Amino acid sequence: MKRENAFLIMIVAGAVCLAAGADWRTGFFAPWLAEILLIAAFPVFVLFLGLWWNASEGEEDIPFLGY
Amino acid sequence: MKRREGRGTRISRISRTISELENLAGLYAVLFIAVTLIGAFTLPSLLYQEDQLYPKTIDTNSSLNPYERGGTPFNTTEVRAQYPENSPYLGYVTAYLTPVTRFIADHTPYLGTTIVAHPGGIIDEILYNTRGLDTVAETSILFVAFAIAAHLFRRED
Amino acid sequence: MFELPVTTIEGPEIFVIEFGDIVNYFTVYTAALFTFALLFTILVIISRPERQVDIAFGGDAFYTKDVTPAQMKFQRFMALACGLATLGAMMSGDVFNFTLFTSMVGITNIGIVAAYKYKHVLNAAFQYGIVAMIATVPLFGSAAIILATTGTLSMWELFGSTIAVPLIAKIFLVLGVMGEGMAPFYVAKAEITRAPGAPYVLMIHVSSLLLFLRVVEIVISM
Amino acid sequence: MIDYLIFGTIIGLLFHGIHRKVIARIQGRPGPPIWQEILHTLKFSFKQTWIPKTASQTLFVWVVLVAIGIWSAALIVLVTEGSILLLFGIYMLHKIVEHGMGLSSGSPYGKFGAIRSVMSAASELPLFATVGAIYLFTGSLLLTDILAWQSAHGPLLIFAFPAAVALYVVILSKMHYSPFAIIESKEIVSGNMTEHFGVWRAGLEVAFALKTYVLLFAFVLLFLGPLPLWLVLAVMLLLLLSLSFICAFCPMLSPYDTVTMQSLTMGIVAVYIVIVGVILA
Repeated sequence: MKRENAFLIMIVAGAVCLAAGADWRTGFFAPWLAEILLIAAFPVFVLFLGLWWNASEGEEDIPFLGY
Repeated sequence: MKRREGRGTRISRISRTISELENLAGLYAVLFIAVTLIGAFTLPSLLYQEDQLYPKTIDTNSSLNPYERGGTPFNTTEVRAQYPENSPYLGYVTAYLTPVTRFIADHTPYLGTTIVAHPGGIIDEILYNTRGLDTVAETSILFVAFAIAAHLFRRED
Repeated sequence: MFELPVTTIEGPEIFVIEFGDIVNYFTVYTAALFTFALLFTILVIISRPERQVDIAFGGDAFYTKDVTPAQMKFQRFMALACGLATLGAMMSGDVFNFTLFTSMVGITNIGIVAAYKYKHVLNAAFQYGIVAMIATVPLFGSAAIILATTGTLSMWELFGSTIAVPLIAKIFLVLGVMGEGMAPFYVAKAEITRAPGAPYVLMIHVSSLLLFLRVVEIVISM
Repeated sequence: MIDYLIFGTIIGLLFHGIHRKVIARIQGRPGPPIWQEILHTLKFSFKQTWIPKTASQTLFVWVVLVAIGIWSAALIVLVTEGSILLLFGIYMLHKIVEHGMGLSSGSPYGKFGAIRSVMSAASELPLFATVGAIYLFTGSLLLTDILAWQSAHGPLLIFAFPAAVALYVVILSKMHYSPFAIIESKEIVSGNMTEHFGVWRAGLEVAFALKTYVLLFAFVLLFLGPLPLWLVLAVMLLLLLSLSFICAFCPMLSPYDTVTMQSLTMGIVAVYIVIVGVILA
């Protein structure tokens, strides 16, 4: 996985998490929507945060898919 | 605690019994028999509900005996349903049609006219009308069982 | 129009799908279970089996078990059928329909591993098959007792306080699901899951646990 | 809401660290500092990561996401005071995650862990005894109603003590190093987690931290009733310490012995429920 891609996904997932959290507090949308969004986005955020951290910046790509 | 070689504590003896594959069916059967015995004692408290949702009168003289549901062929029959509003075709042989089938039935004269068009349909006709999803589930069970048997029979080795 | 009589167990229904007399429903609880089953059914479609590594103990030797494409196709088909049956059981609003889906789960669970040639897996599947067959008696027996004593099969009526479902029918239902989903002592299931083909074999576990969760809801509500 | 999740993760990881520390002290070792598990998680997330060649790749990654997802959902259920049936459903779904985690890699150690996880599925049975007992008393499974009932009548711990014991056994069987933790016992390396390293392991650590937090939190809410947050955390810590003591003193049971023990617990609570049900009814 490219560092930029991991970063991008992490930012998007994080933004969704924050938005869902804010929405749940303010009650702008339905709370269940916020909950579902949070449950879906939080795991993605955690994993891609790690993938972004450990992705190397040099020429080589980390062998994300094994082969 | 004094233990003899190879026997272990009570708990490990129970563990050993339940870890044997061959004991499994027996254990389940014991459980089943125990529950059935309890059930047999409560039997007098079980009362037959006269007001049945799917009533059935058995006419032993009919040539269609177990499958006889009354009424005249190709006409409406008195059928009860839990939710009649969900079965707009109630009383015809096909009392319930899925939305897709209803669309087909409304637009062609060839389909959706009888539920005896496939094996599951016959089962459903035997049981009762109005239960479309059961038909699907029953047919699927038969189909899956058949697929397993066919696969096992046809595999090469 | 349809409203669950008891909302203190799993909350009110979210939406209802009407199939004639069989009125399926989703509450937060069953919707969560449904989503989970759906997730793993999709997983069955998109993922490929792993290659199990077996170590010959006492040396450096190891070998991997490959799942042949033909076998994989059949397994995937069975796992998919199992997933669909689980989905059906999760949303069912009718006792008889639920028992039907349950017995279908039992059959497909055996189908998933039936094509293997490993003796211990087949042996476990055989024992499981026997239990699953015995279990159809209490399973459908419970539906029959419920229909005979209450006159209806719809959970919408049965969950109400006016209808008393006999205890024996409830126990039979649980016992039947235990047999089909292999809940009691798990030996056979544990042995079955030694088979390669992780995403498919996992479906055995997914289906039986979800069935168990659903039957708990039904039994408490009735 | 996201703040609850992050708070839960950090507290859960801290609890894991305290757990290790207490066990080490009881066994006469200095033990790691209590924030070790937080460092651990960070360390794992910085490590190079890939997927083993023999693994079922999609499943291998997906279980990690599902693990975090279900425990986030569980925490949300607790916070929004939803149905505890859902909470315990999630606990059972965790079993599937454990199983999938072990099977997906193709490693023999992972497979052993996964099979043990299927075997020990009896650990869920006491849970339903707990649910049944609570329902008998409160007549509702919504957390809101249970908390209201406890405010009116006093803590359920007194009324339904055997159910509390059953839930305690359930939590115990999910702790690291517990006598019931056969799926990750050291003779099979790390059991089902063996092949999940790097970021995957960091994700799993987050999920497990949430799990510990949710289970302890649920115990306090269900059996002690509504308390202020600092008191909840204090009680959770006490509970954790008692669990650590058991984990430090008890050896690992053999796989089928755990099944027997948990089934027996279930049996005792079931008898209790029948007795209470008959007396109350």
